[in-house]
Amino acid sequence: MKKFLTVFLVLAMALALLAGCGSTGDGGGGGEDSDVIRIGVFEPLTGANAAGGEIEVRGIELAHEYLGDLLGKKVELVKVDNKSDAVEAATAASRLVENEKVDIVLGSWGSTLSIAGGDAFKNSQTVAIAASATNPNVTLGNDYYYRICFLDPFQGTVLANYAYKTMGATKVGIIYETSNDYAVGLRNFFKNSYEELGGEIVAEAMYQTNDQDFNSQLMTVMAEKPDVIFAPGNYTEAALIMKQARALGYDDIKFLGGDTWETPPLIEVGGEAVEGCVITTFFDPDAPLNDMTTTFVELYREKYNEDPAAFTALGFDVYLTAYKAIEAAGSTDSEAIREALKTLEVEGCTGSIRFDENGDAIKDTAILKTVQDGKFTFLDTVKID
Amino acid sequence: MIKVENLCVNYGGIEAVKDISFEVPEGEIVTLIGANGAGKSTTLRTITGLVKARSGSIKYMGEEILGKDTVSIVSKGITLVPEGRRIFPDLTVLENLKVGAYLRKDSLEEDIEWVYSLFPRLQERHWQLGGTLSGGEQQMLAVGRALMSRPKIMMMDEPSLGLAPLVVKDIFDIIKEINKRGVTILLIEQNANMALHTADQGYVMETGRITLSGTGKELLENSAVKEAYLGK
Amino acid sequence: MSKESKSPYLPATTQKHKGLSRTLSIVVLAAFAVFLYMANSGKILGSYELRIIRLCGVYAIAALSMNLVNGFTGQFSLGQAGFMAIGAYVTSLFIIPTAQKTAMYYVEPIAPWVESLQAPFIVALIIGGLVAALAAFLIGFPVLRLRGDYLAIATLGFSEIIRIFITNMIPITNGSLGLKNIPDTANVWWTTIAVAIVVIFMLRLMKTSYGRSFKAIRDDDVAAEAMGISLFRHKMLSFVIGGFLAGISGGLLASVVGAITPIYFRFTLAYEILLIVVLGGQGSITGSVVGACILTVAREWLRFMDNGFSIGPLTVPPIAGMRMLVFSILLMIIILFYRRGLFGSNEFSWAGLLRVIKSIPQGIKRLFTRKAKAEGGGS
Amino acid sequence: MSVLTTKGATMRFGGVVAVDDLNIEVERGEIVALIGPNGAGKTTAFNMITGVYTPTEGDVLFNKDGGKDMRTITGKRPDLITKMGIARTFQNIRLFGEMTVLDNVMIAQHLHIKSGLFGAVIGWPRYYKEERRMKDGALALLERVGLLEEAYELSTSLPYGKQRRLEIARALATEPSLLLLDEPAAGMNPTETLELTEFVRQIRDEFDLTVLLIEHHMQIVMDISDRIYVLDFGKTIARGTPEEIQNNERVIEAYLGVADVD
Amino acid sequence: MSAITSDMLLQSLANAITLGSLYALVAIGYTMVYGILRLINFAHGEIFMMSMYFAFYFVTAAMLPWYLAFLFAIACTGILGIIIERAAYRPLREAPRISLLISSIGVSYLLQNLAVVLFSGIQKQFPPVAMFQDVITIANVRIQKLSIYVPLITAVLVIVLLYLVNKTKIGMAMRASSKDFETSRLMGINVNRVIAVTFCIGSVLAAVGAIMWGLKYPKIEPYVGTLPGLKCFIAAVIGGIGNIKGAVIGALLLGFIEIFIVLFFPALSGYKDAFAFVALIVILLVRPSGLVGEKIANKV
Repeated sequence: MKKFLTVFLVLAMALALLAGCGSTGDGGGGGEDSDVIRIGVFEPLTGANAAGGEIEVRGIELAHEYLGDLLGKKVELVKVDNKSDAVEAATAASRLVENEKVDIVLGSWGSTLSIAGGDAFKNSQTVAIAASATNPNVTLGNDYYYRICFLDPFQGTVLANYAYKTMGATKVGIIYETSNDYAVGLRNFFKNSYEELGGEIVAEAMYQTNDQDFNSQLMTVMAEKPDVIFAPGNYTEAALIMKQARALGYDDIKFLGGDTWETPPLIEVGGEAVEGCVITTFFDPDAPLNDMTTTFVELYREKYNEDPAAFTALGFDVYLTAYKAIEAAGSTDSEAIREALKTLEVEGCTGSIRFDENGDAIKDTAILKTVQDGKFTFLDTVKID
Repeated sequence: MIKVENLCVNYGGIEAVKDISFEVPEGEIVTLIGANGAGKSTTLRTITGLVKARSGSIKYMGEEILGKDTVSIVSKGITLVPEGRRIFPDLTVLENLKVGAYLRKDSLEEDIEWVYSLFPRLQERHWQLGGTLSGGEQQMLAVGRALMSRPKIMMMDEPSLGLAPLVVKDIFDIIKEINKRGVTILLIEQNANMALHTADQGYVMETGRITLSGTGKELLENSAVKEAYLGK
Repeated sequence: MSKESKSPYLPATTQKHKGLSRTLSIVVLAAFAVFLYMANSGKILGSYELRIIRLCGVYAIAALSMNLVNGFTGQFSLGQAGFMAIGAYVTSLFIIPTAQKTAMYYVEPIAPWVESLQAPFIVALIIGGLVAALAAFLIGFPVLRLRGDYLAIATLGFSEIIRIFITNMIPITNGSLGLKNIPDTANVWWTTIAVAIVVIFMLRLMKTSYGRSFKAIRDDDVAAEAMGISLFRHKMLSFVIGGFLAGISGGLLASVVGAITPIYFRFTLAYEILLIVVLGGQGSITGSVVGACILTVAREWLRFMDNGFSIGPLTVPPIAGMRMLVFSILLMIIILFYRRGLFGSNEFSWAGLLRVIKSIPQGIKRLFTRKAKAEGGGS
Repeated sequence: MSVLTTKGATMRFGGVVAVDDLNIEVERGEIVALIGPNGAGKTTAFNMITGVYTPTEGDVLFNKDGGKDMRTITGKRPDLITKMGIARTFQNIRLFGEMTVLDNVMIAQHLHIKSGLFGAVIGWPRYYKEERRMKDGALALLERVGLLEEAYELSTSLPYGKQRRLEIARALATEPSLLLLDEPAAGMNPTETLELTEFVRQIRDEFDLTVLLIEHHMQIVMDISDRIYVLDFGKTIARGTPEEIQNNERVIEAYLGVADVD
Repeated sequence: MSAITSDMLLQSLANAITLGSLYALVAIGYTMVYGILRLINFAHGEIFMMSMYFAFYFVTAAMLPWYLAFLFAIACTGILGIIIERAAYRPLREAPRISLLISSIGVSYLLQNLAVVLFSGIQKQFPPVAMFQDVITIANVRIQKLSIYVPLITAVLVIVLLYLVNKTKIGMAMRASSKDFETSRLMGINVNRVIAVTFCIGSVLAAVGAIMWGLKYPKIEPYVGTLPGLKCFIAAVIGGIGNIKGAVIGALLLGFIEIFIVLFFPALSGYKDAFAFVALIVILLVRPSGLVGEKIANKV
């Protein structure tokens, strides 16, 4: 049995080796003069962030199908899984630029993963554009990393303004995810802006990624009688927090959250409990900002028979931005693309996109949404000067 | 009843049993005596399928049982009272007896009565956990447990181990009693004296080999045996 | 391999082959060094391949650290991830330039004493290892009294506690935001030399009286104690050295990856290292190194599976995660059928390699004859 | 000139009294046997002496050179007791299975080592000297017990009798003054047994040892021992010279089995 | 911070009992497997995860009513348990225990990766069942009906299990096998079958726990079992691994620790999981056999 297995394994490995060589051989011909343009997709397809990665990839794929050839060449997507793991991300990034010889990289969901890949892009001088990585550290000190989403400080300010000015809340309680860099950052920016405006953070409670029970956090925060609870973090935990709040009888408390909440599962999991929560976002299928929004929503509905998530829209836009940049540059040369990105203005489905000298998207408008009747509904547009 | 031929067993990296042959005729008491580590236990364990043999043959009523698994060997009517008694400490006395009859589906009443009549102490303590019994009581329980399967042949591994002399005597009396009821007995013992007095047939094992054989009486008289195992 | 070349009791053949083996080893190692030298200067390999080689080194050291405790001393510890985390964080904090540190800690300001930490890489690496060793020392006091799976879960628990503390001590560790811009000092040379030093250290250690004592504790702790070996002291030595090596591998990892967060150091990391040790063979130093290389390379190499592939007529569509599935199936096969791993508790030797190569054709032949027999006999 | 004395040493496990009020005294240079039926508490007594168990009551006293000045070793760690000069073998041979015969012996010399771990790894001259001495000592010991030719073989590949001898050699390597042998003849054939008796006597003289042994093999016991203690159910039921023991009624009854049943 | 009101205490008490009961269901599975094989089944959390997916697909894809779907899911999980035992643990029966432990880690790794391939990494919502989701109010304490059902179901299952283990023939065989494989075989007990049954029961309990868990915390993803798995394992050890009652006590205790630490010391809520591990290590050191576990005799 064991001998048999050994030989079988050796043979299987040999076959697989052949298969492996075959498949890399197909893709090995990238580079300047080839007749395909290779766009790397650097996303977590497995691991803890797989859901986010997949949601973004859907948008990227949709845009890829929609936009077709570029500079008269075929465009090929090269997806590499970074496994939601910093070490794998660094290797995957390296692989994209070194072996797959992609011309430009899109992604990744999760700022940590983007940061881990950043060095590889910088060192190989390959332009990378993140769709949703909102952590300032992603583009900080990296000339080759761009992003099309707004930053956490901006989002924090928007939310603080909305809470203080529009909702008239003077007391806010915060429940945030300590093991999530995004949530920790957003809570910080929110807190700063809100206290600057004159509001008071009356209570704070923390939880860890994958926690399931938030009753104690809710009770300690609610004991201070806040007007609003701000709960930055993943949508899954957020849905559970709101659900458990309602179950505890806190029927009137309003919840505020960031862009990560805007996914269908928030409503699926949270059900009635999430009604009335307010979030910042950059996209609303029902409030088209431009033609591109309409096109995107139609395409998505046709393919998936549901409404797209905001991150899918960002995925769409990140591909669009890359496409337009290469088009404007007229080549896949990194420096040319970077030159083009300086002046490029892309009309994406999440609004117009321009870049500042850090490589961050210049956005002054955020959309506020609420959940009404089991749907994300447009609430307001907020502009910050 | 059991016929062992040219049995060789490797156990724990050592050649524990080297080409032994012996026979257990139906209805008799046969004993294997020898020092610690002579390979007696390994032989019994091989018969019950707990240890795999390297070569040889073990026939039970003409049927080859070498290589069969323990459960099917036990189901044929072979039972082993293991060395150190190995009763189940967390089971009550009654449960220990019932486990002995695990393969049987019929009523156990009669057999439990019989065991109780052989060992009245067990009846007194039927609700106690096996682990709380004294050594002698545990040995009784182990024998009783083995009887519950209505064995045709009962093998016993050092039944006198660690028991007070009086208890040992009791145990051997009961072994004879059981034998009279038609159960063939294969006994291994360090207590050569006791074993040879009880047995119809005896074999002496030394470092994995059978060096002597004969009736119990013959062996008792044998000067080599006397010197080696009786200390005189 | 034996230390005693003059002994008259060694089989003659061993002595004859010994010179040849040694020459062969030197030649191969020299060739490897030349290869690395050229590779490091960017002549042969790209940074992707280099990164994989560096990771191999990092994991090899981590695996050796676990092997020392688990394979050689027989103490089943799953705390490696925690020690690696300590090593990674300490090393990083010493080598990230001050200005970049200040910028990174935007949630809560960095503790001033952390901000001022600066040291050359090698010093930082050693400090990282020492701090991890200190942690191992402190943890060792309570847990080394436990044995078997109880020890495993206690160490796993401590490793998680370390991680939770790193997540929450924001002024020192920057919490879940992690650290980035960790200088890329640990190039191929660094990692390979580190592996070489650790391998030589381990090989030497295992030949000393201390190494023998570790193995004695593994084989039979009661007998070892009866022979005058202090169990606690030696378990502790092994555990602390293991902690030190894990810390070093963590520090190297931080430098190779350039960015670390607490999440990476979950207890599942210890599982992966354990699988390397099992693959290479518990109690085999060269086995751990080879195991680390195979696993790291295989994980990358299997990437093609994620994009769909075809073997002959069989076409598998692209499914994310396929590669990890195949990978874990292969691991299960090794765990179940090759329990002693590639090397068992032996070390690599040319003679062994030769034997394996020689046996392959025979194995294939036997495979077919067996098949034929099976078809004919049906049993 | 007592080397080892136990004073009322008692060991209970839960409700069971494994050894009850053990009082033995071993004089320097003696060979003393501890006999009794299986389960009589002999090995437990060994375990109390060597520190594996801490006696529930009573004391164990030891003096390396023999004399009035006895120090208590009750409850000390086994390795410390070994360092003080008590070595043992085990009933169910406990060799270090994955190591060579030579390494097995060298491990037992580890307690004498003075170099630290790093000195050893780096190879300080002092460690080299120590290693050399350990090795020479181990080889000499192996030669003495007749295992030199197997020095580089795996310890568990030896036949039973040789494994027993290796265990004794290993115990001797700790340089004890008191050697405890737990059933050294178990599993040996008559010739080997005979050799063993002679061997134990020789090493006693050669290494200036005191020997305490557990043995079932009456021939050896009667042959070798200066004095004998008989245990039964944890209690010491007799003590004396071999002749005295052989003629002791209680011993015959308890240990040798009920001699005449019918 | 303001005072903690009695309402909050009562509410937390209710929450703690629910959480503890959930932990208990899963912890018993650990304990049973440990009791018989002396194996910490690291794959238990992944069995938990798989059963959530089974339930999900039986409701969404097979369109079964929830009670049937849950029943089938529980049955499938039981079968999965048997398959895992057969494939990954039985071949190692004679091997050192550490090999089994490694194998269970391998199985856990394999199941996670399998789930990613089969079900993708995208989170799914566990199908809600209205009758469990309603909320009732007793003396200012608001309790989801599920929170009443969970302790009840746990209690019933524990009683059934205790009966099974202590009063039935197979239970007797389990207790016998857990002490001594060899002698059990001599009694004619098919130890392999008994172990398979034990695995099956352990997995079924994990499935019941997973379904209750899903109803309360309706998120499914391939890594959903890791944390409950670890927590429940800790619970089993705290109570005394190998002991069913101990697992329940340990689980309730852990539930209380987790809920009340966050309630009383909100600033420490980030360290919540550390407390669970600290409890584990303290128990291991002070009472290695757990709160109610039996003493494990020393060697030699």
